[in-house]
Amino acid sequence: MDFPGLFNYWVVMVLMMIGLYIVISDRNLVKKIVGLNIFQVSVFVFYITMGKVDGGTAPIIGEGIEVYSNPLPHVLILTAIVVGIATTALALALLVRIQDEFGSVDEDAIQKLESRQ
Amino acid sequence: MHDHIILRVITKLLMPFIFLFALYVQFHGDYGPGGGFQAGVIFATGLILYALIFGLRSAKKVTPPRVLRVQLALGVLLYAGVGVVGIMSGAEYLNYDVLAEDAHSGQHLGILLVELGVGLTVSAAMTLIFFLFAGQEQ
Amino acid sequence: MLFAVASLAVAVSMLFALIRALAGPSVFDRILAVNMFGTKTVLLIAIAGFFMGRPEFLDIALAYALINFIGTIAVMKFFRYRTLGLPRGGEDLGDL
Amino acid sequence: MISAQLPILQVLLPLLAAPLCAILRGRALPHALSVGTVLLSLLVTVGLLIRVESTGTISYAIGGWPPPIGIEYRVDQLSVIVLLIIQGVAAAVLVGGGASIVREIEATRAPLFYALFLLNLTGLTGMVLTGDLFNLFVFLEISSLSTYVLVALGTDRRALLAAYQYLVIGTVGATFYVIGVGLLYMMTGTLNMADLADRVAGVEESTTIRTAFAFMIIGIGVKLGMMPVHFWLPNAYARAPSVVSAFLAATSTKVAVYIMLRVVFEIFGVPMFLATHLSEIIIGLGILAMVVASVTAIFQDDVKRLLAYSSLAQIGYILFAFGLATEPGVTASVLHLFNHGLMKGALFLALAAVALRAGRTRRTDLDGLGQAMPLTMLGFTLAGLSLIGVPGTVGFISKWYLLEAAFDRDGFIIAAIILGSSLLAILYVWPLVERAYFRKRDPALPPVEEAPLPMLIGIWLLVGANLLFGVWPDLATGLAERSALLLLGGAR
Repeated sequence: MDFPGLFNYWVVMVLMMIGLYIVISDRNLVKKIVGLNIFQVSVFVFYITMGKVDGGTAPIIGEGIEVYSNPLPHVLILTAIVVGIATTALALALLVRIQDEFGSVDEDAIQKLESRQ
Repeated sequence: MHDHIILRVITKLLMPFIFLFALYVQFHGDYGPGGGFQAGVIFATGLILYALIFGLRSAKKVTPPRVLRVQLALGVLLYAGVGVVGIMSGAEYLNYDVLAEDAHSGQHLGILLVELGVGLTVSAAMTLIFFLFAGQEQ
Repeated sequence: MLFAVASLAVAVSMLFALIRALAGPSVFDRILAVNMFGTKTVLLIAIAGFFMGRPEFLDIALAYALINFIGTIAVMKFFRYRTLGLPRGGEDLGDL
Repeated sequence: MISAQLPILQVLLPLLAAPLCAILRGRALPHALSVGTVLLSLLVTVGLLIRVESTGTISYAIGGWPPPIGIEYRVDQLSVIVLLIIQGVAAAVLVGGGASIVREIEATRAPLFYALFLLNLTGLTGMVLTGDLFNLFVFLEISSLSTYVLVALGTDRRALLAAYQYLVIGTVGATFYVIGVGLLYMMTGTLNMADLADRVAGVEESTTIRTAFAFMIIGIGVKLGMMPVHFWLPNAYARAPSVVSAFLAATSTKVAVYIMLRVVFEIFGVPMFLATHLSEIIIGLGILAMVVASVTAIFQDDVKRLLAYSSLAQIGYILFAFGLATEPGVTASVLHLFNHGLMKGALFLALAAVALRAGRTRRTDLDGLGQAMPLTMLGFTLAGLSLIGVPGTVGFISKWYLLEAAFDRDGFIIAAIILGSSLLAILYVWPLVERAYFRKRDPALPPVEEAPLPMLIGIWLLVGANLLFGVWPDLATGLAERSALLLLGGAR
């Protein structure tokens, strides 16, 4: 079992950096939200893989099963997922309003609009 | 419009099963995978499917946003209210042991009610979010 | 062994679906490919549940199949009418 | 019986009132309900204060599950002092802000506004009370999400952009915090703060713990407006509805500082804080904020934005004293946290009155208001003097303790910078006062009259607190000193 090793952390880190990069660099406000979601998902993956116990199965009580994965990180991350959904919905609702008010969801275009006033 | 007859018929056939499945997930949550949040989402999915096929207006007739908003608040109140019962009977907040005669069935009842509150809130919130975004004029 | 073969078969077909989703060319090709990818995911969960002796996984597969179906309809409707609510302007009832 | 339930009631009252507000219609009912809730909560806080002063730290196990298995609510001196500022400002703002809310929030949105305000209060209170790191994250997100919406309710359309910016950066911050919590959980297997403090001590040297530390500090730093990641704050404060600005400026960053104090001193401990050179970094960032934000404030035209930059500078003071990690330092930090809440609450609420009567809050709008709104402007001036640090106000007490803390570490240069920054405060406060009293209002503009009575009550409650705690500082300083002792010595 040497191959996976710290493999999951590599996945998490790569996803996290991709997400963070999109949030920082992209000028399109909708794509920023996509980046934010990728960033959050990396943390979800981090928590979920953290709870894995070697040889353990899904933490649902069943007959003849001795070893379960740790369910606590899963529960915690369920909360974080709900929060993530709320954040995304709120961000999109804000974007709809921004599109109504400014006629654009591009950061540069909005800034141009603002500076002309 | 009758040009999407397949979708209409399939939807009508599928809807009861979706709601049934949502209720199954809701009340089976203490034995298998599931719970209030998942059930709420599945329940909302059924309503969203209805809105997609039969239109937003008829969906809003079935579940008016005003009712959904009240449902949302009631869900939160149910959740918090179950905890208050604990306080009333002299135990800690969210202590379910006091809900029934023995601690075990008290826990069972408590978690059932709390999950029901969560389910109500989540399904209302999801449907409202869909109504909000789908109602945008283009 | 049987589990490995079965999941490998599903994984390969998922790969094909993914290729089609990326290659396109039309939007409906992509939607169909993504839908197929979702169906295969359901299958994968079911296989995992069967071979690990956890029939509870079927619940998850069922929920995923449902979401996949409705998601596909929503995307199709959006690409066909450019809106999720009112396909023919304000006066129409907005159904399909 | 009721006194044992006080910690949970503190969170529960606004949480229960929020959905009720959302159901109600119109303006009057939700307003009455939320004012009642906030006053009741303030009463609960006073009850907690009395209990903590007499019996020491209170621990409350939710659901009857004893910690560290269950979620624990802990109330000690530090929580109480932060609770006092949150509940006090919330009460003053809601009692006083009625007219301002009527002007700035549409009637259809009013019930939702009150619901969100109460949710925000729930989140902030919960963050202060909880002794569980993940529960803290949940409350953090409750308060953050409601804050984003509250900011977006501003009358200016740019409020939407400010809210969006705050949402993105705030979510990144909160997610960083969660990563830190995850790493900590991985190393120790617990989320309870007191339990963590014991278990971290054994694995302090590991890279994972240090990474967790870094992630958590950055995440909380975003929330409290630490200098390089502060840029969301002026926009959010300047464009939010006036009442919301008053509440946020006085409370939300303070609660973030509170979390930072808890995380750094209670969980990780002073030795690690010093060993990672974070102490120097935070002192440096604090001094940077003091100088840069104060200078930026001088050049602002919008008074709301000016006060927002001033808040950043004040957070600089708090951070600097916090970074010293000595007992006088932490005392000064906690004390200034409390006092700054009082000053900024009063200033922003007075500004809400100005926005209500004069329509806008640019510098020129203050012209001649000393005659037109004498009571409001007197309150504004007194709170401004407090911000500068004139004797007899809470600002002076803060400055005194800050200087003491600086001298304690032989920081003569730092002490000089604190005094210099106070001079900068004069530079940005005095022109406003001068405009209000020595200039005539542009006759072309419509005349203004004094703010309505409830608003004056709200403003003067906060100004009165400024003066009261300035003349009789024992309560605040006593609480601050004991919380410093608790943080630096008690947990280990």
